[in-house]
Amino acid sequence: MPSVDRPSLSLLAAFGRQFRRHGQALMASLTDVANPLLFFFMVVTLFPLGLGPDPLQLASMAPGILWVVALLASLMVSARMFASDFEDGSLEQMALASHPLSVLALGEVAAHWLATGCLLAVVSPVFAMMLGLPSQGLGVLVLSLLLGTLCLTLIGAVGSALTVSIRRGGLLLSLLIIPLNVPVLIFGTAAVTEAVMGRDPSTWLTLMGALAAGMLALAPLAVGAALRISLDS
Amino acid sequence: MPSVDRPSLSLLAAFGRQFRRHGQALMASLTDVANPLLFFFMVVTLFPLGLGPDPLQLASMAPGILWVVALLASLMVSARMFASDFEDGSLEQMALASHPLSVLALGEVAAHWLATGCLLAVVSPVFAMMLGLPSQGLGVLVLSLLLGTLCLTLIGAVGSALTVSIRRGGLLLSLLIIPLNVPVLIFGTAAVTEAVMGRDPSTWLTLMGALAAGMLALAPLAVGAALRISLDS
Amino acid sequence: MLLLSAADVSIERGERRLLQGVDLSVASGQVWQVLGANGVGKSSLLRALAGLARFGVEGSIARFEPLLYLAHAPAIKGALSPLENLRCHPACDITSSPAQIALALEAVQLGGFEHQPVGSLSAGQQRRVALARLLLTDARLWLLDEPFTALDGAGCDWLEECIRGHVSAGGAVIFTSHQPSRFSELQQDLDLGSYAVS
Amino acid sequence: MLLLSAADVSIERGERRLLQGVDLSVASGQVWQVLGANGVGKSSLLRALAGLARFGVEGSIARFEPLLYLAHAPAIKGALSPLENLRCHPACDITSSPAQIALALEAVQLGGFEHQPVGSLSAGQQRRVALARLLLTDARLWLLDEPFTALDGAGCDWLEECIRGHVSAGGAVIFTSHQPSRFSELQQDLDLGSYAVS
Amino acid sequence: MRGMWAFIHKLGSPPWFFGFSGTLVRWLLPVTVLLLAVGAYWGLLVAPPDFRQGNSYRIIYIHVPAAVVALAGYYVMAIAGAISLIWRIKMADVAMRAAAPVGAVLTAVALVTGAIWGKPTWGAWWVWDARITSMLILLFLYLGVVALFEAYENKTAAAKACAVLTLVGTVNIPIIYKSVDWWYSLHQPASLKFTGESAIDASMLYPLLVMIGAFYLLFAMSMLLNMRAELLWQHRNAHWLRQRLDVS
Ligand code: HEM
Ligand SMILES: Nc1ncnc2c1ncn2[C@@H]1O[C@H](COP(=O)(O)OP(=O)(O)OP(=O)(O)O)[C@@H](O)[C@H]1O
Ligand SMILES: Nc1ncnc2c1ncn2[C@@H]1O[C@H](COP(=O)(O)OP(=O)(O)OP(=O)(O)O)[C@@H](O)[C@H]1O
Ligand SMILES: [Mg+2]
Ligand SMILES: [Mg+2]
Repeated sequence: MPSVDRPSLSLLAAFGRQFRRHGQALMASLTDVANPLLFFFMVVTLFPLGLGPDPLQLASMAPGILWVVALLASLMVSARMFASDFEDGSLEQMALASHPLSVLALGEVAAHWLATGCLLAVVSPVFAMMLGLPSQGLGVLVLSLLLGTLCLTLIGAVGSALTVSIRRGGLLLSLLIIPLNVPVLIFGTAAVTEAVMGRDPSTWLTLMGALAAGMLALAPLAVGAALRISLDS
Repeated sequence: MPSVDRPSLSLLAAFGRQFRRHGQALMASLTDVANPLLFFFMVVTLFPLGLGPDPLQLASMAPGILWVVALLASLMVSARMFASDFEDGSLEQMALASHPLSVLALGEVAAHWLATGCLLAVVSPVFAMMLGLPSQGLGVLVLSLLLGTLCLTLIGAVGSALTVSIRRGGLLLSLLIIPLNVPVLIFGTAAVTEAVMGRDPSTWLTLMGALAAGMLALAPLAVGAALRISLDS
Repeated sequence: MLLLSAADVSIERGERRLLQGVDLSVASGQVWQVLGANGVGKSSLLRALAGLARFGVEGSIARFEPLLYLAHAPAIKGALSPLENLRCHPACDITSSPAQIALALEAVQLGGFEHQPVGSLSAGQQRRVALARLLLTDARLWLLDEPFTALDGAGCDWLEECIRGHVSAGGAVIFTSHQPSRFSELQQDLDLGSYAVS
Repeated sequence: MLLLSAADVSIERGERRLLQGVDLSVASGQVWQVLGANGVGKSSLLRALAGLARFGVEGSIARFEPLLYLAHAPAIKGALSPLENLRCHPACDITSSPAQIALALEAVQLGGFEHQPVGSLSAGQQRRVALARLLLTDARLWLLDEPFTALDGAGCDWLEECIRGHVSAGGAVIFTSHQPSRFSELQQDLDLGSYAVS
Repeated sequence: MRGMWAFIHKLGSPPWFFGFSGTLVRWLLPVTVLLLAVGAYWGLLVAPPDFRQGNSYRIIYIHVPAAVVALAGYYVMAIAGAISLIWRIKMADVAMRAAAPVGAVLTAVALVTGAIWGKPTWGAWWVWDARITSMLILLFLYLGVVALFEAYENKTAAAKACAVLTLVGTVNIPIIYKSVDWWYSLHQPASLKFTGESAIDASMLYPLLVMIGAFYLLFAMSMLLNMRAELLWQHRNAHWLRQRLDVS
């Protein structure tokens, strides 16, 4: 049957609302924002403890350490990305909205990314300096983390959408998304390592940008489809 | 008013029930035992991908890597250790039981520890060998992880109990846990490193054992008190 | 005007067939109460009518969209205030201004609670936040799953008035409730007991 | 026998005083219905009577322990089956054998659902799992917060019978409900409207 | 062309497929057993020992076929997943579901035999070589599909969810493999070489080819048998199945 004509929300406004709703809910529980940062901080302090304080060795491993930790932090976050929406019935309502579910879900993903990945990228120079990463790598580190955490969050969203209805599926999510995250990790560390060695990291950054663009096009569709399946099981 | 006389559950049985309740919810099916294992497996894989495949370098980092993974697992678990109990009203019922809340909560903590920390410790030799950790470190690694993850889980339980009811501002409380986690990590990595170098790790292990014993005595009381406060806010 | 028509609908959940051969057509101006014992499949039917369930649902269902569906779970975030919750409702069907939303909250007796986190409201007050949406939507077909739950007497009367107003303005309502019928002259009953597969 | 006595209780939540000067004494054989509009403080009072709230509660409350308290939130884990849920109930007051628990589930019409995860049961069935505990506990004082919610007619009748049986065996029940009173001759009302601080 | 569409259409019908696969399995079974026997005898007993590794190299007759077929298996699964999502053919769900565990087992076999082989040749059970690592990732991808399917209670939803996952995986697989190669070549090459320098001798190669063929057939047969088991379960109440089982 046809839809009634009425002044309705534009697609962008609907996206914005979803973004705000989730951003507000995230900010309201500050722990959710603080935890990835704290985790990042703890792990970065732990590595010198575990590896011995040799500054040269630390500096050479800094890109890898920072990237692995960023990946793990994003994993922690995506574990419950759509969980509360599923439990409190918000997801059903999103599915009934006249806007595509994928766009609304993308609004939430964007809020999540801003609150974790983006935040992490912005503060990463502090951690990098703690590990003694040479300063010529800092800019590339931030840039690669910005692009990379976007990919990680989008992949995490797909995994989260697939597992949200599963009652006993906590760690299943990591099984689904870690293999898909491997290229991001490799491109990211490669870019920073190249920059630190004074070489041109633009190949890796381009690859990462392409990956992010592809994900941005593909992941929302997958998330939408996965959420509908989850609602229906 | 006095309590009525009736055949009631022994304290141990009450602990056991709580353990079972949570244990069952955690891993009612076989997949749920496999999931943490796969999770560890994959996270360990990430480090060589990030840090490069050089066997010597990896071997020297192995203790640090394994400890980071243990920390991550305990963090992921404790983030929501009592959350679902709080939301579904189980915590209120535990508080009304005639057994001490701290014992019942310890039952849950034990189930959590078995499913993550203990499991990780038991399978850690496989990961250590994949990372090329010299075999003289394996025994100490398992022992230190057993003791250390017990401490981490108990500390996480205190933090989780303190923050479970808090809608805003959990940051401060999470910050309180970090200083408590750092000694565990230092002792743990130190013990393994000493053992790998052929020196006697018993000082560190003793320290860790003392920490675990202290935690085991102290943490349940703190958890019980914290849960009561959380229920009452 | 026909707002919903379902023909020969059968519903299966978890390998078990619940309902078979349900026929229903709902025209504007009608109020339908879905009746049946606990677990007979009322909520499952409502979800299927709303278009949320596809696997396990057979038969043809046509509906006038957009519709409004209110489930057992209220789609309300405990950390947000009533105002924020309605402003950014996940169904994205509320285009009203904050002032209008505040008026709707006033109408459900939540004046003064606009800025308090919903999680700290009483059960009935939380339900009222979800119901305030009825005043702000322009959907013509409402599917309400136990809307009277947790409401006090005054709240139930308000909801009754609200539903009456909606159908007299050309809308239609399908709701489930275990309480005695309130809309005697308007109401039609769909008793699922007769469609249940034993 | 006196099972609960509360004198001059006042309750504050979130900086706001809700109730003042509530007096109540409950003897065995009595059924008390707590009445009042949404948000007046019924659930808060019940929590205080159960001993779960201390901050913000003034006055003296003495109670006969162990008691049974059933809140809005049913303390039921969705991932566990009804049998497992009752076997390892967090209040640790159920000492019955699995066979007895299965009988109790039978009594609340959940025969055949003993091993299905509770999360996949209907709203009323989930409520019944929580209520099955009434058959398994030996607490004498029951505090029930809206126990009739989500139950169908037969379920409400069963609960009524269950409560009647309990009080005639020397127990006492305090419950809240927005539905008309069911225990006319037995029942006493505590209308919180008269204790509310405006 | 029309003939092909008709065939695909028929493949999508459970009763027809059930009969067709039954005949196919009846033919495949003896051929597979024969090839396996021939390959095993040839490889393990007839082929000469390697001049450096002695007899330990003979594990390639399991290791290499398992690895090769495991890689191919993912594409079978991914194609089935894509068909299930795009054309909504139920049989594709069944095929995808059937391929995943077989692929996972083969990958595990390749990994375990590789590790067993690595101990005498490299002196280590495990090294972080690009190809080995990508095999490990493949195992995770397979296990992800299996675990996701098992985790859903509603099996229709499970199949759709797995289809989404494999599709996302398929888009990523070339990137994953390329990136692991780059990862390896970015750093200094490991001191251990993966493939022997000497080109493999014909007397060793032919039995290997036979074994690879046998493993392909084994994969196809396991998949068909899995699919038939799934169909039996799904249609356990269906009229056509009752009829067929009564007849035979
Ligand atoms: C756990 C460890 C191992 C894994 C995961 C593994 C994986 C693989 C894979 C995926 C292939 C197929 C490659 C293709 O088709 O392109 C393969 C082939 C092969 N592997 Fe392994 N392998 C492992 C250990 C070993 C060891 C220790 C050796 C011997 C020193 C070895 C020798 C071979 C040989 C000779 C081939 C034949 C194909 C070729 O030469 O490219 N592998 N392995
Ligand atoms: N944590 C809290 N912080 C602030 N206010 C609260 C909190 N919890 C409850 N309140 C307030 O206390 C009041 C009473 O809540 P309570 O749940 O006791 O009501 P009730 O009588 O049970 O209502 P209902 O019939 O809706 O269940 C409500 O107005 C609510 O806003
Ligand atoms: N995910 C599921 N898996 C298996 N069975 C399910 C699932 N969801 C619901 N059911 C079953 O479907 C039946 C109908 O559930 P439904 O929620 O539709 O009942 P209802 O009529 O709304 O009952 P109530 O009055 O209690 O709300 C129940 O018996 C329930 O056990
Ligand atoms: Mg229902
Ligand atoms: Mg209440």
